[in-house]
This record gives sequence, structure tokens and C-alpha cells, in this order.
Amino acid sequence: MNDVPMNDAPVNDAPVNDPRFPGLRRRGFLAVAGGAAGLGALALTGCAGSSTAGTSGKADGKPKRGGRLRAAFAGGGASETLDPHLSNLFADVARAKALFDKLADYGPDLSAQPRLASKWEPNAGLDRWKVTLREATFHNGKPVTAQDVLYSYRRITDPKKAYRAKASLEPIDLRASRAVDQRTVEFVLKRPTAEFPNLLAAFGAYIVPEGAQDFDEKPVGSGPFRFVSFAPGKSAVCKRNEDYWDGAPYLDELEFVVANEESARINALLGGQVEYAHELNPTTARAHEDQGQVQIVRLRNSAMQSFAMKTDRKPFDDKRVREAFFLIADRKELVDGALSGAGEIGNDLFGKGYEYYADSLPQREQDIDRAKALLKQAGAADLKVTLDTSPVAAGFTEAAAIFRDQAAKAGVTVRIKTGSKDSYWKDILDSGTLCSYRSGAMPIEAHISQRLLTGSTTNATKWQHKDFDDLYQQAQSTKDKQQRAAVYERMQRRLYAEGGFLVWGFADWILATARNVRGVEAKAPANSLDWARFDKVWLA
Amino acid sequence: MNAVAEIKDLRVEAGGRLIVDGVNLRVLPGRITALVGASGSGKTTTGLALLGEYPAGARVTGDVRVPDGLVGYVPQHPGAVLNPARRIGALLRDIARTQVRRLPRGERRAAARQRILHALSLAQLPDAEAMLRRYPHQLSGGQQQRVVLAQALLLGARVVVADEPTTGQDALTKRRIVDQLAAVARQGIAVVLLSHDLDVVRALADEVLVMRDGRVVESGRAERLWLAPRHPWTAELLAAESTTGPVEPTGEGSVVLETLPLTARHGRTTVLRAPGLTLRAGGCLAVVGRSGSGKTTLARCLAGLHRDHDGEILLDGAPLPRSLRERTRRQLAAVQYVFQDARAAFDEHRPVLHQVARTAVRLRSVPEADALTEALATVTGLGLTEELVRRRPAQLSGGELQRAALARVLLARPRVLICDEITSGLDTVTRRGILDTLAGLLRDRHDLSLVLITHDLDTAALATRIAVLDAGDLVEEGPARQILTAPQHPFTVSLMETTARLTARNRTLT
Amino acid sequence: MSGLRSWVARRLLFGVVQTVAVVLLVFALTEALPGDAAVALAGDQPDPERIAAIREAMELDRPAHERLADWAAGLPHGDFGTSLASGRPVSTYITDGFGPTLLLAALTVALLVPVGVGLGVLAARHEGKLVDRLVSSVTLGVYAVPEFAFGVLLITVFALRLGWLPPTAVGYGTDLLAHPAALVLPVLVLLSRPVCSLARLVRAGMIDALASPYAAQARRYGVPGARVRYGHALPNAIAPAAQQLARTIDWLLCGVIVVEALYVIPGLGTVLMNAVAERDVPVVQGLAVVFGVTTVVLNLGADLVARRFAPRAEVAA
Amino acid sequence: MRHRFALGALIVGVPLALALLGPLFAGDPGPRAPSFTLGGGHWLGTDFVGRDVWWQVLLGGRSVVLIALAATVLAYLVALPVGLAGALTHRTWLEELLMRPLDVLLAVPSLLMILLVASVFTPGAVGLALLVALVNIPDAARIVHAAAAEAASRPAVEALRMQGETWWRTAVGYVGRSVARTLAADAGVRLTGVLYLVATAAFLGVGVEPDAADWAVMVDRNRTGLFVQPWAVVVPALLIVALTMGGNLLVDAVLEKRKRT
Repeated sequence: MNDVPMNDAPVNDAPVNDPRFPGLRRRGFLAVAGGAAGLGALALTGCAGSSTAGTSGKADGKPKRGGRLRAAFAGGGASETLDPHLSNLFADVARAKALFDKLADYGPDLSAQPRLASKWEPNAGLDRWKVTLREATFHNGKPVTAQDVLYSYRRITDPKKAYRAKASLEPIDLRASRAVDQRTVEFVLKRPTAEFPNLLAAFGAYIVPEGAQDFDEKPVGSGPFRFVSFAPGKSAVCKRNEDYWDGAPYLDELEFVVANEESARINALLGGQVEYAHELNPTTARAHEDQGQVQIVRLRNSAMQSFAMKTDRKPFDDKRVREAFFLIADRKELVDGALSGAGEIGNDLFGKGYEYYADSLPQREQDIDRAKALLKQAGAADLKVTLDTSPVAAGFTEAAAIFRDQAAKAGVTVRIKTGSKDSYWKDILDSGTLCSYRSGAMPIEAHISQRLLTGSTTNATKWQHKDFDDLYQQAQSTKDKQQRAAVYERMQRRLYAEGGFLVWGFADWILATARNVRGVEAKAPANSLDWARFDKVWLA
Repeated sequence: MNAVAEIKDLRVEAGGRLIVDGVNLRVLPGRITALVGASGSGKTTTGLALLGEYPAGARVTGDVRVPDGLVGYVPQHPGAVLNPARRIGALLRDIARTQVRRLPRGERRAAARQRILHALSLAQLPDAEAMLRRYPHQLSGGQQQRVVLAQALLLGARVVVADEPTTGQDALTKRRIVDQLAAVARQGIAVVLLSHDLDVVRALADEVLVMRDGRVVESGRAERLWLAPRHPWTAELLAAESTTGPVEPTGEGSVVLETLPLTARHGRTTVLRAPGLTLRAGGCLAVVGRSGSGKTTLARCLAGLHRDHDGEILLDGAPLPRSLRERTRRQLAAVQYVFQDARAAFDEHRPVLHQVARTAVRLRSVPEADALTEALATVTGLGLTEELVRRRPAQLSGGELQRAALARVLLARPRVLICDEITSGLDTVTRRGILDTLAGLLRDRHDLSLVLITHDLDTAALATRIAVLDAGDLVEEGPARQILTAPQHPFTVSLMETTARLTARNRTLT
Repeated sequence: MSGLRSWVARRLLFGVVQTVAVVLLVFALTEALPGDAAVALAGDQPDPERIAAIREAMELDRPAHERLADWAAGLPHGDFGTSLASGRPVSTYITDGFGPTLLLAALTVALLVPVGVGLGVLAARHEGKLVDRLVSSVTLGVYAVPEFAFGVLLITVFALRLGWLPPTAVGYGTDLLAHPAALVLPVLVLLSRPVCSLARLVRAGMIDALASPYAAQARRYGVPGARVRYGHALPNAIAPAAQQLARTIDWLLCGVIVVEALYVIPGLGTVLMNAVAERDVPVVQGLAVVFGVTTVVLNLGADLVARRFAPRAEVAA
Repeated sequence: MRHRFALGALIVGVPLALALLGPLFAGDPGPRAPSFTLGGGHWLGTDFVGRDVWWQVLLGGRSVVLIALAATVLAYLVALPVGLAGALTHRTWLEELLMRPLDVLLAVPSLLMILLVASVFTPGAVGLALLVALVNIPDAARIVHAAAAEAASRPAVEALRMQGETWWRTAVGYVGRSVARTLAADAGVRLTGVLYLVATAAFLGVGVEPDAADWAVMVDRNRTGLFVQPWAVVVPALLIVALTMGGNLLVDAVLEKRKRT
């Protein structure tokens, strides 16, 4: 483990771009998207179904109790598990969110919202935090105590295991942390961490009863739903937890079914077999938007789409070349072509719409002449570059093709090399010079600590600058929010000018529900609290 | 007595050719009527007319009357009409069921079974019970023929048409078929025999119709025909049948080919245990035996076509490699082999003359052009026209192809020529032609010696020495005259007797 | 018939060799896949420590041949090894996946024989007439359509447009039998191609058999037409069809993979695709054994049928 | 029967002409429009990345047809010698050595083989052709061997050997020619089988660039927009089906004619 103080905010990469996510990973394989394709569909486009009022999400009318909702997710097949600490895929997270709770979770702007923890306050040095728990009970009636919290966090950071949140909880010194009383925990940190609440909301940091080991037979959690049955790779059923601390859910029962093919999910929804279909393709959404059979829900700013340039090697070690590439990209054409219009243009900075995002910086536009000039200055007039891409994530190959044509206008010839789906992320980490890159929703601080510090675990742009690390440390030890925001602003200004990420767009996350489903939150980027949250959902 | 079946002025024309031209036929119960003629003389078409079947797209005039309509049919290859995928019992039960439909349901099964067993016994098939469970391919040729006969008897047919029942069979089998057909006739069933095998016709037929090019050139009672044939073609037929005397040995040359004792195997079963054989220059050794007696295997060992044996073969004293792949060109040219099925031995894509000439080019490295002229000379010497041999094998008849095959091997100027049943399957006239050619060869080429593999003694009569094989063992070997007239070994004796009895007067004596 | 027993014994021995070869080939290929189970599990968080920890937890650092030897040692007494991704025994993966796939395959074969043979016989009986041309051209057309297109077409028309059938089997994974309607479309897609090839084969076989001398003899002796067709001609037409059909078994296994994905039937095809993506080598090998053995058994069965109907024909090993 | 030949030729003619002549008329790609739009100067609309579908159709046929043809030819280039040698040699161990391993390969499901091999190295068009050929070799060799064994057992071959004929004229001249007819029949059916495999492999994203101008890839990648812009899927799908169906019809007609003469 490198000893550089890695003030690592919660390592939370959205599973959305996790190549193991079958729906995405097998982008090439039978990604039968766009609803039921097929020759007979011609007639379909003709019929104009009656379009019902507005999009879902608005709780119109009084919520009604009762009913059973079936939600279709892409799953991990027979190796799925209910162990919340092992959750890796969307389906795992959705199930874990139904059965368990975290101390905190991310709001719409990716800031930490109190959940099981009612409040938290740091000491002066920001390296000791006192967290008070809310009155909450597990499904077996036992109250949630500080001991449970410590047991859960110690289980996650077990050196022998490879639980997902282990890296995020690294800053906490769990041996020194102790339970002050039944419902208060004092966390001792290895270094000042202003964004400690983000750790509590880390992906996969769920609270389980003390001593719990096996979760596939009869898992016990504190979540809004109780366990009924689970068949890995097929279905998981749970029912309403009457005495849930955040109010009992409206639904009587909730069933998660697995359907790895996107077309199967939309077809099941259209055929009335499920009421909620997760992760659809932008074109499917456009095709069914106003057909009136289903309600399309677009979760804005869910995934960052970009090209990563290796700043430690030719030709991108020269910042003029990097700026030239910023100016080559026509972001509108990339979003229209690769995301079929489902998303917003990016400004070469991560975290649009999130807390601390530097939206004051002017939006870059394509400027081929200036790009050519910069390239000539850098002595790279007729540059030849290889762009690594792969069908591992939606939009990658399309964006690569479009960018190649745009680069040609500036005299840069881009050769596209398609890598294997299953080892893409490991391959592009160290090799190549330019590659397609994307990231799920996470706080900006987590993005920086994970990818832009000298000691970051996945530094795809090889951005390693001592002064940049110091700025990050400074931010972590600034108690006052405004001053911290100012430091983040300076860091982002630097990245905007000479960073390695050419962020061209932010893709919407699309899902669809049956017409009678209400209470599905629309303003919830994938991975945040209100995404795939069913305890506020009801059937009209 | 009234005719069981009658054909009046039958004319059949197909594909622009007149196959049958005004044939009349009266078939009487219990009598055997034979239609004799070379292949292509229209006898088969007439026979099938009785069954009401004609060649595809034929224009037919004249009338065919079969009073009770049931006519049995025994084809040349009986195996063809036995369904390969069904047991014999099932085949017979289908026919029996049509016979017992009138009986009440309960008794049908038993009645059918009883009729089947009766038919099988009539067809002289021992242990009928076991036979019912076997598949056609598990029966011998003879057994298959008798099952087909049983089918006809089971049908209750009043007329049975037998098409070339004895061609290509050895004397003993021929004898059994003759007895069989005679037994069928004795049961009052009319038999229409279509054949070009005069021995059988002579032994069986009451009435004979001689046919040529679709017309009946002569018909009448059998005895009258044999003694006083009116039509020249009938006379020629009878003449062709007489056996020519053995060729006088023109002094025995030195030993050309000698085999040390050899045993040959097919896979794991031994098929031949032959002691030493010697062949002298200018001599002709006939190897006689029933089918499956190992005579072909012996021939193939000599020619190098069969490697799986442990004997030694010496050509002029020097050992010959066992497989022809290892033989030098000179050794290949010295020992040549003529196949039984001439048509299958030629490449159907290339003209015959070229294939014949290749022997000279390959074995005697004669330039292409000279080889062609030499081939042409040899071929015309054997009675084939140039126009004929320039065509592809498909346009030549069996006899003509066999002559071309002879030319092909002669071009190698062989010392030893092995002929494997080259006359079986040919009609009498063509067979006589080939035998005369062989006799001529022996006379003109003194250094050539012949090995004749045959099952019929007519061909064997040509040889100077005869070796008799039975079930893989050489039972007797000696000069032709002595074997033919005074055989020692009981098997040879029975072989000689049956052939003699066959040519004797017809069945009424037996 | 000792001949049969020795032939079956020889075929079984050869089957074992075939299965071993399939397993070795699949093992080599899976090992050669870029990345391994650890990289796949680490996903887009490929930080080296995490991968090293996962790799050690999965014992992937042991050399490939050692892992293969261990896995093979367990095979004889039914231990297919444990999955790298979930630690569960591979046999549970196989038993879970076996049910739906077996159900699909059994239904397909059960319908395939009568429909395929029936169409073939029908076309042969009316050779040259409208029925024959119709059957031939339809079978030709459907044979040309790959499953993915045909499946999607059926969903669009019957499930969504007309609403007669459920578009997928989502949610019914655990008990497919309780929802027979969900099986109609997948089985139809699986049937589409083999029915065509079987019908064409049987038609050709029947035409030859009906024109054969033994059929003419049977007709000549007054055996009724139907008896000639089904009693005499059909057995001879079945033999080549059965043998060729056995060769398309591997096609049926591929068909299952595509259909399972389209209709969300969690069978062996889905388990295989996930295992390959997760580089879960033991599971892939377990499935390779299952696929190998099934192919061998089905081939042997088809050859036995062919041997029964055409005893004389020398049946290729 | 005549009309079946004409029908087959017509059905296969259209896609074949488009596949081979298309690229000549394709010209340069027009400006990129938003994906899945209809009209706007695009005769068949735009595809999933906004390229003109008609331009893609013109370019897309060549890879499918060429890969299929190459794979079939490759399969026979290997299967013919192996099958012939297996049938003609009298050394049984050589025959076993040649034929048995191929029979073993028959047991491997072809799609699984393609998926595994394709993910080991991402093959381009050449790789896919090699792959599909590899999958076809065992079956093709088996058929060649069966036909050659029958021809080799005929007396004509022994007669040629008696004449001291060269191995080449015996094996290729006689046995090869007599096997040719069976091969023609098998080649027809095999070509359609290969087309199916190439289309399915491309559909699964194996062996072709994800955005390549290839009919099968177009069917896969444009299915998302089927409701909005069906032509991007329907036209290439119809062309592939026409190619296989027309090919089949043609083969059947030729076979029928050969059997008649």
C-alpha cells in the first residue's frame, strides 16, 4: 500500500460502467434494444396510443397502499448474492437498498444525506467524528446499535476479503473508533477528512446486524422491505416492513426479476409482465416516449462520457496538444450521434450539476482553426493517434467513430482499435495514449481522489502533480464549506485548462415504468439515494 | 386347357425405339414358357407386360389378359425387391394380411402366420421360424431368391415371371434354381422364364419363344426347337453353346510364375490356404470353384492387388513384391489383371482409346502418339471399330468393354494375364466371342500364359491345366483333360456331374 | 447381437475421448481469454491491489495445468469444482440451468420429429404438386432466417401486436412449467430451423424409397398405399435423416443460447454466457462437459436409430 | 423446375449485385445527421450514429458475401486434401490419424467455439473467415472422405494402378472428378450455412468492427431504433435472407437438373 496520505473520499464508482454489468458488458451480445425489433414493427409505429398525462415521478393523487411491483434489472446470473457488502451490480444495489440501510446516502447533487445516522459533527482537527444513530430496528426487532455499525465496517475492511467498500473506508482507524453509547459512534480517522460524510454514504457500506455472516438464506436488515425468497439469477421477493423508521412503504410486496437483455426488459414491461424496467437504451426511450403504453423516466447527469489522454507520454505530454483536442470535439454532434440525444454536453470537467461543480467556467465550443494553430505550435501538424475503445459501454464505439471524423477536419488521423470487452478497463489503465472513458455518478471529491492524485488507484490520465495533491489535502482539512468550495474551484480551473479528460457529455440514465406506477423520483442520478428506491413508490 | 395369361399382338414403343413389335404369348398353368434372346431383345419388357408394367412414357397397343390378375415376379437381383429396413417376417405379413382380410378378426393373425409358414416351406426354406426374424442383407443370394418366390406363392399367384434367375451363378446354384422352378410348375403355377442361359432353358422349358430385336423369330415346343431349329438366329444360338475342345498344349514352356504355399486373410478370417502353384509359358491355368471359394482372392494375390497374405510369388524365379505399389514398371507390365465388371474398370469421363493407350505410355514409356496407334491396332485386332473406341465407355456394351479391357492389358505385353470371371454376366453369343479371342491369344503369343478364374466349366475347358478350389482349399489340380473326364476329389466329381446333368434332357426324367 | 454391443462400446469409448477433447479445448480457450476472473470481477475499478487480493482469494495464481488437474481429479466423483465468482459448487449452476434447457430441448425434439417427418412425407406424397412446392419453399425460406431475427419477429407480432402470448419468460425463471404460454415462442424459434432441414431430408429419402424396386413390388402385390408409404418407404427415409439430424445437435445447443437470451429463460446457455464473461473457468468447463456428453449421447442415439432402420449401411463411427 | 432456377437466380442476384457492385456507387459519406431520422435527403433515413442507411447498404454487402465465400473456399481447401488422402491411402493408421481428430471437433458446439476464439483475439474480417472455415472443416472433410472412399473402392482405381498411373492422376484425375458432383451439392448447402454463421457472429459483435458497414452488424446495431426508423434494420435483414434463400433455391434447382440428366 503506498504510504502517501491518500485522503480517499468514498471510493464509489457507479456500477453503471462496471463491465461486469451484463447488460452493458454484453453490449455486443444480443443487445436487442429498441423494444421489440422485428419486421412486424412497421405497423406499430403507425398506431398512436393515447398518451397519458405527464411523466411519472410526480405524485399526482393521494398515494394508495397495497399491490405488488415487479422490477426487471440486468443481473449477474447464478453467482448473485444478497450479501450487501458484495454488491457490485445495479440489481445487487437495488436489492440491498430494499433490505438494508447505510448511515448516509447521496442526494440529487451527490452530497451526503443523513440516513441511519441522524447527525454527525467533527472535532476541530476534522479527524474525529461523533455520529449519532437514529431510532431504528432490524427486521428481527433488535434495535440498530453502535456495535452493529462497528461490526459492519470491520467486516467490510477485512483484509482477507475483497468487499467493494473496503478502499472507501480506508481512512477510518476502526481499531481506535469506539462506541460511545448504545446509539453514538466516535470514528477516529488517520488524517483530516472534511468529506467524511461521503464515506458513510460509500457504495456498499451497508449496516448489518452484529455477527451476521450468511445473507442468502434469511438475511436480516433494517431496510424498508423484509426478505421473502431469493433464487440467484432469477428472482428475489420481499414484503413491506411495517415499522420502517422512514415510514412503511406503500407496496405490499416487491419482486426483483433478472432480464439481462434490454429488449427483454422493455418487452416484459410492454407485455404487462413487469411494472418497472431498469436501464433502457436512448433510442428505445425515444421510440416509446409518446406511445402512451409506458412512462419513460430520464435520470439526468447519471454518467460522464469522455476521452482520456495519457498526460505522461507523447503526444499528450504537451498541454497545447491537449487543449487542441479539447477544441476539436464538437460536443453536440457527439451527444446527438452517440447518445442519440439523451444527455447534455460536457465542459471537460467531471460532475456537472453536482456539489462543488465549477459551472462558472465558460462552455467550450469546437474551434478547428485554433486547434490547428495549437497543433502547429506544438510541432504536431499532421498527428497520427490510436484511439482505444470497446463495446464494453453504450456509446463508446459510436463516439469514437464520430470523434475520428471530427479530428480529420483538424488534420489529425485517428485510428480506432477495438479492445476486448472483459479486460478493457485494466488494459487502458496503463497502455495506449487516447481511450474512451466513462464514469458513474460520484462526488467530485471522490473522482479527484480516485483518479487525479499521485497515489490514485485508477489514474487513467496519469495526472500526477505534487501541487495538485497539496491543493486536495488543503481542501480536506478546511472546515468551512465556502473556503473548501473555493479550493475545489481552483483545482477544477486547472483541470479545465490542461487536464487529461476531454469530457464531451453527460448521459441520462433511462428507465421505464407501467402507466399506473407513481412516486418514481426523476431527479436522481443513477447511484444516488432516490435512484431504484421503492419505499416511496405506489400503484395508482 | 385355358390360358392363365395371354398377350395378343403386343407393341411397345418408348423413346422413339420399337422395343416390342407384335408379340403373342399364351401361358398355360403348370407349364414353363421360356423367352430366349440376348439382352435388349425385348424379352424383359414382354415379361413385365404380364405384370401390367411398362417403361416410363411408353406407347403400348395390343392387349394383355390375366384372368385372376395375380402375377408373381422374381427379378434378376432378388435382394432389390426386399425392403432393407424390415425383417423378412414383416414383409411377408403385409402380403398375407391382404389375403386374410375376409376372415373374422380373431382368426386373421393365426391364419396369416400359417399361410406364411406354408409358403416358406413350398419355397424350400428350412427353419422358417428363424428366417422370419432376419433382415434381407443377412441372407445369401439363394435364400433371398427363395423368399421372393415365397412372396409370390403367398400371394396365390397363378403366374410367376422369373427374370434371368441363373445369370452369373455357378453350376451347383444353377442346379438348385432349376429344381426350384420345376417344383413351382409342378404345383400347377405357370412360370414365364426370361433368360439367355440356354442350359437352364433346355433343362426347364416346355414352350420356347426365341426373340430378337423385339420380334418372336421362332416359337414352339422345346424338343422340336432343339432338334430342328428353323430360324438361322436360333441355330446360331444353339451353335454358340457347344463347347470347343481344349486348346492342344503347344509344348510346355519354362516355369513363368510360381507361388510358394500361401494363406490369405480378409481382416481376421482366413479365406485361402493354397499350396504351391506353377504356371508355364504359353500354358493356361483355369481356377474353378463356387463363389466364395477364394479363387478371386488367389488371383488378386498374384496380381498384387491383395496384400494380406504370407506367401511368396516368383516371376521367372525372382520374388515379386506383395503389393503392386512396390512393383517396378517391368514387374507391373509382366503380370496384368482383367476385372470381372469391365464397365466399373473404366473411367467414365475419358474416351476408351486413350485409356487403353495409357498402358503403353506408362509401362513401356512409349510416346503418346505411337501408343495411340498401337492401341488402335490392338483394339481393331480384337474386333472393335475405331469409331466405337473413340467414344466414352457409357456408349459401349459389356462385351465390347471387356474386349477393350483385354486390349488395355495386352498393350503392356504381359507375360502372365489373369482374367477374373471376365465372361460371367455376358450372354452366350458374346461369351463365345470372348472365349474365342482368348483361345486366339494363346495360339498367337507363345510367351503369354493365362490364369482363368471362372465358375463355369465351359470357360475352364479352354485351359491346359485346371485347379479346383472349394471353401479356400485347393482340392485338386492337374491337366484339363484328366480333371474334366476323370475327377478324383468328391467335390470335383459332384461339380462335373451337375454340369453334365444340366445339359442332359429336361426335368421330366428327374 | 454382440456386434451391436461392441459397436456401442466402441462408440461410448470414442464419446469419452470426444468429451475430454472438448473440455481440454474449452479450457485452453478460456485460459487464453484476455483478463481473468479477478480482472472481470474488479470491473472498471482495476486497481492493482484489489485485483491481486481477488486473484489470491480465487487461487488464480496457481499455474493453469495444476488447476486443471485439480478440477479433473474431482470430476470422476461428480465434483465439478467451485465457481470463482461466487464460491458456490459448479454443480448447483448446472442443476439450476439444466431444468429450463432440458425442458426447451425436450419440447423441441418431441415436436420436431412428428412435424418434420410429417411435412417430409406430405411433400413426398404429392411430389411436384402445389403442396410439395409450398412445403419446399417455406422450409427453404424459414431455414434461411437466423434465430435472432425470427425470434424478434415472433415477439413483435404475437406478443406485442396481438398480445396472445407473453413476450418473455421474465420472472417465471423458477417454475417455467407453471407458465406454459411463455414457452410457446421460444420453442417455435428453436423448432424453425431443424424442422426445415429434417423435412427436406425426409422428403428426399421418401421420394427415393417410393421409387425403389421394393416399393414397386409391395404395390404390385396389392399392399395398400398407406402401408407402402409408412411401412416400407418411411423406415428407409428415416435412417439418413436421423443421422444428419444428429450432426445438427450442436446447432440446437447454439440455438438454445440465442433463445434463452431473447426470452430470458435462465438455462445452461445463459449460465454459459455469464461464466464466459466472468472468466469463471470451472463453470465454463463444467458446461463444456455437459455439452460434450449431451452431444455424444444424442449422436449415439441418432446413430442407433439410423442403424436400426438401415442395418446394412456401415454407420460412420 | 425451370422457373425455380430463374426464381433462385433472381432472389440471390439482387443482394449479390448490391454486395459486389455497391461499393463502386457508394461515393463519400454525407454529413452526419442525428441518429435514426427519416427523410432529410436520406432515402432510407440515418442509422444509429446518424450515417445515411442507403450508403451503408451499398457498402455493407461486400464483407458479408466475401467473408462467406472465403470461409467456404478455405474450408474446402483444407477438407478436400484431407478427405481425399484419408480415403486413398491404404495405411489405415494414416486414415485414422486424419479423420478421427476431425470427428472429435464435431462434438464442439460451433457458436461456443466462435465466441471463445473470437474473444481471445478480436479478429477482423480475415479472422472471422478463418474462424467460420475452421468450424466447417470437420463436417466438410467427413463428406469428402465418404464420397472419395466410395470412388476409391471402384475397380477403375485398381485398373489405373495396374497401369502404373501416377498418384496425382489417380487421386485428382479420377477420384477427384467423381467426388466433384457430391461436393457441388454440399458446397451449396454449406455456403448458406456459412452465411448464417457469419451473420450470427457479426450480430453477436464478433469479428467485425462494432460500427462497420456490414449488413449483419447493421441489423444488430440499428435494432434499437426499429420503432423510429425501421429501414435501417429491415433492408439489410431482407438482403441477408434473400442471399441465403436465393442461394438455397439455386442449389436445389442445379441439383435437380444434374440428377435428371
